[in-house]
Amino acid sequence: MSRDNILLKIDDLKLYYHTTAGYVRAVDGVSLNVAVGERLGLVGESGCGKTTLMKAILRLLPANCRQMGGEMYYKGKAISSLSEKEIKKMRWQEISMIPQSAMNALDPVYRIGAQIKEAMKTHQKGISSKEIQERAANIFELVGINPKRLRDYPHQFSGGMKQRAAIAMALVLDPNLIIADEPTTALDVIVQAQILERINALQQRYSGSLIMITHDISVIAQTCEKVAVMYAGKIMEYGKVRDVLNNPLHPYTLGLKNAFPSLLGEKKSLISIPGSPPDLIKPQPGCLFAPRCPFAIAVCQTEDPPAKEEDGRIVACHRLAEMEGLKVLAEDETIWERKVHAGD
Amino acid sequence: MKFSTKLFGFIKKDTAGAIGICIFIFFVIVALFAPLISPYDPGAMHFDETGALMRIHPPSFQHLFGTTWMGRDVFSQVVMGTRIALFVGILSAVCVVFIGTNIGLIAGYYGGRIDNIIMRIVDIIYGIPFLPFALILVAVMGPGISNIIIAIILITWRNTARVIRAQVLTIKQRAYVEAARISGASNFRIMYKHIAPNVIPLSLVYIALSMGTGIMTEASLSFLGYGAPEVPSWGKILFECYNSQAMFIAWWWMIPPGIAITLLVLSGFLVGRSYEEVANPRLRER
Amino acid sequence: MKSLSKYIAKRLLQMVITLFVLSTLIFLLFRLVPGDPVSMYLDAGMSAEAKEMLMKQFGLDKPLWEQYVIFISNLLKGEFGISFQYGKQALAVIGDSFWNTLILMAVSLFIAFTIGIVGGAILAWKRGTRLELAGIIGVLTIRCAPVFWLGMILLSFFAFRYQLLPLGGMNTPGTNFETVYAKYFNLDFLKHLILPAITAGLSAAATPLLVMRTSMLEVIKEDFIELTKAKGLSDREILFKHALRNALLPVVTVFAVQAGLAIGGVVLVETVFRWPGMGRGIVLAVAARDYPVAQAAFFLIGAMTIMFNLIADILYAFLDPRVSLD
Amino acid sequence: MKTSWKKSLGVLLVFMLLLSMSACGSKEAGPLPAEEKVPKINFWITSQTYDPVRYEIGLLAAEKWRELGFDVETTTMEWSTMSSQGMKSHEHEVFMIQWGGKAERIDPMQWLYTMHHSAEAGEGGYNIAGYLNPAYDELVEQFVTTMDMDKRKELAAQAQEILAKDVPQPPVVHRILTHAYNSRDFSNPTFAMGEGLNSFWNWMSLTPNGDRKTVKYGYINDIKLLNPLMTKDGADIYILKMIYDPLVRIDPDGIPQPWAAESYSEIDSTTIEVKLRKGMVFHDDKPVTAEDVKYTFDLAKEVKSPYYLSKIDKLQEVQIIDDQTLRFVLSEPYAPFISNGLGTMGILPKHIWEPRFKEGGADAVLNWDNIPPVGSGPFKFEYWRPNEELKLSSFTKHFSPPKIDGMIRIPYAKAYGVVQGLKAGEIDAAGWSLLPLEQQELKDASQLTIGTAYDQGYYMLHYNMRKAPFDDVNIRRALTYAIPKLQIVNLVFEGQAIPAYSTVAEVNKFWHNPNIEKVGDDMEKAKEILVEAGFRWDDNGAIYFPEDYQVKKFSD
Repeated sequence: MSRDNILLKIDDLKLYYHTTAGYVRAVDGVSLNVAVGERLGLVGESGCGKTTLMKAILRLLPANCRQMGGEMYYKGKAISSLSEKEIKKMRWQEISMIPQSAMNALDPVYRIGAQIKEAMKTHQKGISSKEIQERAANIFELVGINPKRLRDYPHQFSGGMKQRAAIAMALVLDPNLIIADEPTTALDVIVQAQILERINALQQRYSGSLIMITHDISVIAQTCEKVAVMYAGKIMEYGKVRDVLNNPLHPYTLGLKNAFPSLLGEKKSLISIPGSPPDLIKPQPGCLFAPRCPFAIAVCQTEDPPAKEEDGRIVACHRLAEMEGLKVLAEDETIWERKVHAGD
Repeated sequence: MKFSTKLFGFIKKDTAGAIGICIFIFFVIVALFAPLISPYDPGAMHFDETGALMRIHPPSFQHLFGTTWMGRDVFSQVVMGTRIALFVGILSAVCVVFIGTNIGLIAGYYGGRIDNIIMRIVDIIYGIPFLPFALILVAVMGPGISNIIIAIILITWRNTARVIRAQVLTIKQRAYVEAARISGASNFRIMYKHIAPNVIPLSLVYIALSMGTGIMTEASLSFLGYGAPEVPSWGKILFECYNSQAMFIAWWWMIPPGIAITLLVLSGFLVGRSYEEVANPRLRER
Repeated sequence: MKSLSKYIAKRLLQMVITLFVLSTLIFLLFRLVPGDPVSMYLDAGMSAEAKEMLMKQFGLDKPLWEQYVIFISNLLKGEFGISFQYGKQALAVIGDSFWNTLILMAVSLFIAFTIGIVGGAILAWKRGTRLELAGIIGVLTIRCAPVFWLGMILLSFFAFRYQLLPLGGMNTPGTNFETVYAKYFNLDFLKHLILPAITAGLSAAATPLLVMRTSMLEVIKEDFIELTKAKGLSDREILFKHALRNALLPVVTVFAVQAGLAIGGVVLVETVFRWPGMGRGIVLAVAARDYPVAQAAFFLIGAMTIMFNLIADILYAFLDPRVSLD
Repeated sequence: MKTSWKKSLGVLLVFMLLLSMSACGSKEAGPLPAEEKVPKINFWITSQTYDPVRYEIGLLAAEKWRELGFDVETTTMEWSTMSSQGMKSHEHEVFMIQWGGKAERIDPMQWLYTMHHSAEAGEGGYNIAGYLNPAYDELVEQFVTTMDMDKRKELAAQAQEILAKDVPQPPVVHRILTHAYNSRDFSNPTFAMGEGLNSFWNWMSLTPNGDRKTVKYGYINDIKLLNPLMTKDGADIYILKMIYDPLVRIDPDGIPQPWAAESYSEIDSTTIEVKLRKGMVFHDDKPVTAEDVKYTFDLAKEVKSPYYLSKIDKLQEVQIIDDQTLRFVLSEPYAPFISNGLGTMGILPKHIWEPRFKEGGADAVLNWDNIPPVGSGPFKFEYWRPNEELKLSSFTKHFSPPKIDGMIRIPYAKAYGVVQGLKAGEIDAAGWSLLPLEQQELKDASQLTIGTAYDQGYYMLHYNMRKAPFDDVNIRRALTYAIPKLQIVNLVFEGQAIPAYSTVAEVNKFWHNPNIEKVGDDMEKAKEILVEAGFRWDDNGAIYFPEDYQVKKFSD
């Protein structure tokens, strides 16, 4: 991977929320690269820090969230060093987003067309209103909505249509990077499939990069090339989608994979990971997944596992070497529960 | 223990509520000991050494808030006025909320035609301009505390009834109400045994809020000249002050009763609002 | 738009029913109580025969139901009967005072909602600061202070002590106006309007302000505000174009309630500032037992309340596309 | 936590109890037989808000009566209720009315006959006390029918003497009217008895000093109705007197003077001949004729005009002798007709009123706002914006045109408005009596001069002789002696009043009888009267009827 090919570089980023109870370490030492045209999936349970990470890219974090270390570089430029004016210019023009829930992401009192056009008017001054109208209509056709419905208000759209409208809005300025934050979570399964299909289809035309944030590993499988698995503010595993899903090298990925119906054809019963994510205010020493990990050994409780890179794959686990054997054990669902009892 | 925690627990959480309660208790104490606190009979005229009536004398040690045009002690009047304000405020609030809660319970519980009729009536009452109506009512029935309270009750039960009805509609859906119905409990029993306890906290909120309305209405009517004739109310003190040239000169006659009204109404508002957050968490931040 | 006109028709019908009930109520109130209008004028030196004559003149000698039938048939013609005091149609007696009240109401509501909306937005924006605390304390105090007391203070301060503004009334006496326009559109009228409008406006501003503040706090947490920010809009655009517009919706609902309360406030404000409006008119008519005028004034005030409710509803529908009016 | 909840409930209960207890007074019975106790006196007073003066007087008097041992309850009442239950139905025990001192009451017909003759004692009548004294009836009947002035004066003096002794309804105080005017720009005002600057004569005498010739005149209330046949309001009548000319006007001393009449004379005891002044015109330039005069009186009788009915009910017919001469024929001799009938009835233009009457009958005439009012008086109606202002201008074709160009009457709604208007020079005069505090406020306004006029009207207590114990003259006399009239003058009026003793005011010099018993301000005398009559007191000082009590209704 050559250096100039990298669009977004995240380097040991630390984002802590300041609360009365102390710092919440939402993102704690994350490093990631997104190459031009690359589609990266970011997967993890809710509350693992993935949304915080993505918001940080657009500098949309609330005032009580502080960057405690590390940096993000967009096209080689540190995002935190950008002026207010520069960041405003960068938003949507360079990096746009498809919001988590389009239900609430569209302003209910303005027509959808107006909200799409608003983005164009803000960034492309001097553009004629006729052209704006044409482009909005084109983009609506692209996402499969009749352009006449640009005149509708959000409440007149169904959930799936709103999501498609949100996608259209993200695409309208042809940005270099789109961040899709759980674009399908709020939708029912059939509509989910339609939306994912639509996103896939669009990828044929759209040349920019995509970061797909989700807790649903199957969504990643359908849409992305690379995947990063995040847990408690840290990256657990990173690699090509096919590699990571077919051959997970981290116990957490194993568990996560068990938690979703397989889209790759293997019929299996679902196993979810018992327990809940750790307290991020006072994290315990060692691996943060250790309390829920059925394979945790003594070293896991004391030492933070280092991230090891091999063939473009990154894994942070003390027992990486034994993984082939552990994978077999993980097939047995009882092993996950036993751990919880033991942990009590 | 549990009930009182529920009732007063909010004080610990909310400074505004605590301030409100303190102001209220202060006025209750003043009202209880009014005859001891007020140095003179509020109706007595005061004369100086030469035997001349002490008309609009500024505040002094003898007369903390000065005197009125008829040489009466403003401080004593304000202190004695506390009783009327609290009496009107509390009594009207309790009546209003009692009536409003029951009507709301009936409307919400029975639903259908009864609910429809009651809510139509509520709509109509919302169309009645409150103060002009109270003014006419008190003017024709004759000024007096009881008539003022009746006027307040006749109009303001609508607010409580509407809110309680909405609350009852949601409580009615709960499983245990359904269970009680299936087990053959009477309507009356379901309403008062199973539903009412759940709306009582909200009713208490409205008692606190209605107290302010009551006090303000009494003061307004008194200011328009329809106050209860024989009792020294704060509104009446202001009426007398306004109607004499003294308004511009005797600030000591004008300011204290106004502050008293403001504080007491404020205390009701603060207590109501902060208790509302405890009683009805859904309304929080609203 | 069809549904809108249907909705207005429906609301107007509701309004007619409400007003009918209202007027019946008032009719009964005036007649079922001791004291009659004639005895109010006894000192003028009338004979017993003359008094009976007056009772007949006012239609008070007839049985109650007959009086009611006359009252209702008059009402359908838009009449409230002949004023006992003024010897002409009650509506003609009210005449200008209706417009005087309407202007005062409208201006004070405008002041209230301007202060409420702008102030509420600012307080929400400045959340957690000293300014917010001071603002809330100030607003609550004004909300809980009696409006007539506020008026008295402003009157003695600005009009008496510093003589910046007139001491009440609506026009400086001794000016004859050629047209209605000349009466209301001049500097002198404006000067007289300032204090009463500010008094009523300040006192009515608290509720919309508090509602605006909470509504604003809620709206700025919404996803679409974040998306707007992500779209690269400036803070000003976000605040005024998106947040304010959405936060306004609950405030409009408050408008309906507030208009009803403000009418009560206007009765008091008109009394304090000697504003020749309907509020003061109703106080005088009630004191003189002039039933027709009191009835007409009450009726008009009621109609005004309901009209403001209707305006608020329509405004709401206009501001919020999600609401359909049927 | 639980205790605090209970405690606060307890506190609340105690608080309620205390409040309710404070509402009831304590009662104790003495050793004397309870049925002989003088019944409780229920004193109706107006609310402080309606009339602080009557409220304060009531409290002061009640205090003194309690000192005498009477059980007095003061009940505050709405004026409309009080007037309908007291003035109309006579259900009161004792209450107070303020009687206005209008010019037409200078002839004491109202005070002596209407308010004390038995014919007026029924429901709605003005003998509110129910004073039924046959000897007195006879006296005042003579007073009314006698035309000879000296004889009438003598009868009036006798009547005053009887009333002062019997005190069925004692007058308490006369106000002193204190009116201010702008003496820099205007001069020669008239402060008339009972009316002050509101008097018609003031508008005639007021003279501009410089170029500003229109007087701006402040008042509290607005006028209401300018229909002379229908209005009931004193303020309206002041204005109507300026717009309409009566045949006779009562001069500031109370003496009737020919006005629209060139002269009048008594043909016999029931016929009065009037010569109409020549060359008079109405404001619309139509001449004033004998037809107009006759039509005015006929119309007032025909439509039963409430204000005039009692003044002209003795009028049988009006005869037109020639263009300038009319005869008024009375059904019986009636002395006050000249001042009350001819003196108050303004001449109406027949050409305006007749078509209206023919078309719509009495209703059309009475239910009419009569805007603009067209009369022949020295002032002409210009415009009226209700609650804002009324303008009259002088009528230059009048036989006695005013010296000013006109007047603008401004209702200020509140006394402070009038006072500030005077101070700021917004108005030149005010018909509102200024309180001492208000006078002080005006002391820096150098353009103003304050003048006074005595009111011949008064605040009057009305006992109800239909009810015990007011049927007893000793009780009435004792109660009246106890009234602290001087104290009332000082405290309530700040000296701007004088005690009243006779039903005909001292200021009404022609009719007043100075040699009457002056009842008031004497507690000793009050006690003495009761003791002499045999009244008894128990240990608590409560008063009881004498043994073998016989009611004594009148003084000997």
